[in-house]
Amino acid sequence: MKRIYLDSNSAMPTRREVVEEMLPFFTEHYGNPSSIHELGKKPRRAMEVARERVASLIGSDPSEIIFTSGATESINLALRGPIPFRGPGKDRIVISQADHQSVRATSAAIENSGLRRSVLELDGSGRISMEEAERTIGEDVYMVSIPFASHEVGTLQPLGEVLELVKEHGALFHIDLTTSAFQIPFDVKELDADLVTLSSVDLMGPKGVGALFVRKGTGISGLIKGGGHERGLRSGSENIPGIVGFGAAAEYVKQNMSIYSPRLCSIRDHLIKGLLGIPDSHLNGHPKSRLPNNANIRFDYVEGESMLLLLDMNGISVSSGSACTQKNLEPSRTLLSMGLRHEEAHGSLQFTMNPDNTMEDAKYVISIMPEIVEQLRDMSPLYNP
Amino acid sequence: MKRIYLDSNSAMPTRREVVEEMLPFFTEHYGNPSSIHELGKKPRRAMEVARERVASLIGSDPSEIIFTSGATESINLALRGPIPFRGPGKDRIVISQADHQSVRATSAAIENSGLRRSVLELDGSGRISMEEAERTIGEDVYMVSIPFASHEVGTLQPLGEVLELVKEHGALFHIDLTTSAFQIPFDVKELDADLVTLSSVDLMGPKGVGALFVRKGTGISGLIKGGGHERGLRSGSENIPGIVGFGAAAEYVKQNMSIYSPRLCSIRDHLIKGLLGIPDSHLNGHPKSRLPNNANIRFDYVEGESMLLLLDMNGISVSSGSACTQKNLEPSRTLLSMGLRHEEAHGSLQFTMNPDNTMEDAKYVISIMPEIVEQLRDMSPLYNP
Amino acid sequence: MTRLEYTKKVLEHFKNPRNVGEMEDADAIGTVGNPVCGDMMELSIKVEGDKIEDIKFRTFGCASAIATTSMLTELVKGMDLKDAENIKWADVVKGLEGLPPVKVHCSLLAVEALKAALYEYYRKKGINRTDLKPRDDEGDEHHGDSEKACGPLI
Amino acid sequence: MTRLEYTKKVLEHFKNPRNVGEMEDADAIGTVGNPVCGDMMELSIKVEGDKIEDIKFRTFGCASAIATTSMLTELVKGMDLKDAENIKWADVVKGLEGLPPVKVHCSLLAVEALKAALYEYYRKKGINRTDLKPRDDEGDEHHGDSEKACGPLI
Ligand SMILES: Cc1ncc(COP(=O)(O)O)c(C=O)c1O
Ligand SMILES: Cc1ncc(COP(=O)(O)O)c(C=O)c1O
Repeated sequence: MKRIYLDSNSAMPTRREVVEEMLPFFTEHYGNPSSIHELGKKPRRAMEVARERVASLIGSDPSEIIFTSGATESINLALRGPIPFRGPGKDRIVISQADHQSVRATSAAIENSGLRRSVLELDGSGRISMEEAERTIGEDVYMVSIPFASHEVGTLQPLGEVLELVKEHGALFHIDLTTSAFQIPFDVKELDADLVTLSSVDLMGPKGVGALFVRKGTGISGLIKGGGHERGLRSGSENIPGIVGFGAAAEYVKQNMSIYSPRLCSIRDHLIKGLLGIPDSHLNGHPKSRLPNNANIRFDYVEGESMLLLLDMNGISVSSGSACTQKNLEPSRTLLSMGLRHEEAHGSLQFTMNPDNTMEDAKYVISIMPEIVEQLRDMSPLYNP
Repeated sequence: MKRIYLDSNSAMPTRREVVEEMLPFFTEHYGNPSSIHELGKKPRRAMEVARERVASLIGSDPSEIIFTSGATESINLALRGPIPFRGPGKDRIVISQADHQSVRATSAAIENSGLRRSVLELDGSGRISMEEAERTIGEDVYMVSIPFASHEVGTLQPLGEVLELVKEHGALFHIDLTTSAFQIPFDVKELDADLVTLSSVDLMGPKGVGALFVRKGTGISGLIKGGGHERGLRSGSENIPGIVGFGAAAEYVKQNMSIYSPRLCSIRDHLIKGLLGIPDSHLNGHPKSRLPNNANIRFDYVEGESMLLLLDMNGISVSSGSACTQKNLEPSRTLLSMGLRHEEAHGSLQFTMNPDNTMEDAKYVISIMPEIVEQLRDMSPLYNP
Repeated sequence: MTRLEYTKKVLEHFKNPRNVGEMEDADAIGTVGNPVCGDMMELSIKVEGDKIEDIKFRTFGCASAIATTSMLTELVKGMDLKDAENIKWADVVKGLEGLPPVKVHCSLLAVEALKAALYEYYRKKGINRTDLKPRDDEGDEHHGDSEKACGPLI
Repeated sequence: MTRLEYTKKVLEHFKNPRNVGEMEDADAIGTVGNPVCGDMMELSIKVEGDKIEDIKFRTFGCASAIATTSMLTELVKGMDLKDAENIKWADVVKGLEGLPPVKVHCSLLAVEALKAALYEYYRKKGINRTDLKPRDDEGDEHHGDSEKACGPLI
């Protein structure tokens, strides 16, 4: 059975040419980049090339890129690192219900440690409301964290407007670019956020590597202490093969995004249109202002995990916003914040693509989905047509 | 020119068969292990196999192994994670001058945050003194951290004796096993430490992966917050290829340590004997009770980096305990604690091996070293023979 | 980490559930759960003498909710009412050759549905079997707002 | 990260240092630095008329310490005393086509050594050139015990 992978939010394959670039750094150029003998040189230079490539993807200076072990660590560093440097009276962090759990959990820990936290709700399309943002962001805020887009429903956020507010109140701005970086261009010169989280796996690079952009002059202290690597902000011997792969992936994305992103938009729109042909189905998130790779659909009267498993039995991998999947039993906070009822959240599926996906994939899903929904509705006590 | 690598403390090559095991997890089994569809299965199972292999190396239960991004992160987690769970009045951490900088820097941060810290000094052979340990470890100590051996001078530490003291005073015991794990067997059932740090690259696995053994029942909270991976102690999507490689390396070490370690001892002893043939040269660390892969020699009247570079020009990679190398200008605290004068510390070289090294390597170094030392002594104002 | 995975038996029941549907001439219907919590079950029974002659179910919920209800109907179809009363969630789990820990509540819910149907059956006959009366609060356990409820599985 | 790396010129001077050694008939010897700090330099000069006729050095220290002293001797050999006085650390660094930032202090030390030798030369002639007198405290800068002194390079 051909497998159709539509769960790129959960993980993406590493591109073969990226793996090729990594390989010599396992067995041949295995030295420590801090070594001053011959074997330090290749890894040191390769790391610098990778840093330049990652920086180039977001228009930053290489010295503003701090390598980490992934998006979650970058987010922990971004949100907590500036705390010791925050101004007097600045003891609140503002996040949004569009944020990933790593932002939520980190800010919850910050709250537990004695600071305060506000969480911006979302409108029906999955966007934060500028009205609420204006009410919420005040002089006591040291940081505002907003994702470029909701990774779940794909809705883009009004970053430019938020940025103005943030600057007006002398706060720092962190943008989680994890999900959008491979598909929508971003430049820190155009949108002068202070901190930006990037993840390698979400650029089709290897897992276990990420980066935090830290704008020059931003006061921040490291979380992981030790040998003082990464300008003292992230100690620990560098994961050179991973960093090299990250750089190669960033380069690939930069060169090819303009080719594959429009294609992903077409597939997405076809998929959405096809699935909305099923009665009592609805699009979650904004119809236009959304990530090219994301279609999030809810089907009334049925539950996500059941659909997910039947799709899986038909060779299709997706994620669900359901209570019954993943590691916890909570329905998605993003969906609830958008005003969905619990049972609607439970009946939502995320279809997320990468450049390997094709129009045929969408067509196959559209051909399979109606019978799956019907089969489950037939046994649902909620469904009485 | 053939290259002889004697800087395994700085980095080790990843074994080819380890890389082979990792490869399918980049491009083929790239799913997220939390995914309930088909593509989650292979990574999930592979991660469990890796966990069992790493656990097996130190005789622990797989559920006691927490995967991290490396030794430095494991150490940060080990030293700071238990703080919220420490008993009343327990506000001091005890470390030693044999510890790696990551232990020193983490405990310094702990001290800065309001707790206290004691640092055990070393005797002339590089061992902590039990007398000082007895004086230092009291009821107010929540944790004692000692490495299995000094990574610099190779001297083994009296872990069993320290453990008794630690238990007597109701503290936790953390052992940094980073440097010793590939060369000396260790079993958490025989030595019941509470926390043990392991590193993949130091087992000839990939960089960017580590583990912390956390004995069942140990109160500890995670540092990196997010999706609640690794029993809530280490959030972030798992680095599956890295973890698979770590497991494969642990398995290799377990199977082969008894073959290569005695061989490393012979090479080490030959190297030490040969180099001590140079006038005014001395062994740093204990002559017998030392890591099989470590020879640390000091040469009077000359400075480490100069020797290191001349060795490098002759195809030999080593590290120095010198002020002038690496990222900082400080001489090694381990060497100073052992009573060496600054200029002696500056003139010390670390020769550290891995199983790829041969007796020929030692012989070549022994043949080259005398002229290098002579050349530098000839231009040293300290040397007036 | 097989704790995340379903047994073959669960998947088989999920894919080909037994006794699905509504029953026109049911003697009693038990409904438990709440779509808000992600699962809801409806069990219809037909009793002949002291035996559960026929049983049908409809379930909104995840694969294990569907499989446990299906398994339960298979277990109790043809059974004496007395014996059916004594069915335990563990019997359902055993019939399915195991359930991931996080899904065990589904088997509890299926047993609750059966009890609700039996309660209704007796109630209609004028017998008040309070011991079979469904609790009002089920489902709540996995529906808090605390960080804990959102925590990892193990 | 070329900041960690030496230029070809540095390595060449390190490998084949010019004017190494002691001088039997030196007119003056300047010694600066301290082995405790990892580098120490000794410069011997021979003066003829107003010119540095000959110069020799001995250095204990890292590659850049050796290379900067070697470079300095090459620069000032045959030079007028006046011009030699005005040699700057930047001239030495330029001669070497650059030094990693963390090693720049070596070039300062080499210039200090020259001044010390010149100071000594004038002193012997009865001229007190306090402006050339070596500072007592050099070397101290990279020898603290603070965490900061132990921090990363950049
Ligand atoms: C928007 C967003 N931020 C952060 C993360 C955390 O990434 P990781 O688990 O790779 O650390 C994710 C993960 O999918 C994400 O989607
Ligand atoms: C004994 C010891 N502990 C910890 C570390 C830190 O390891 P890493 O830099 O891989 O995080 C090292 C590094 O070499 C070490 O030798």
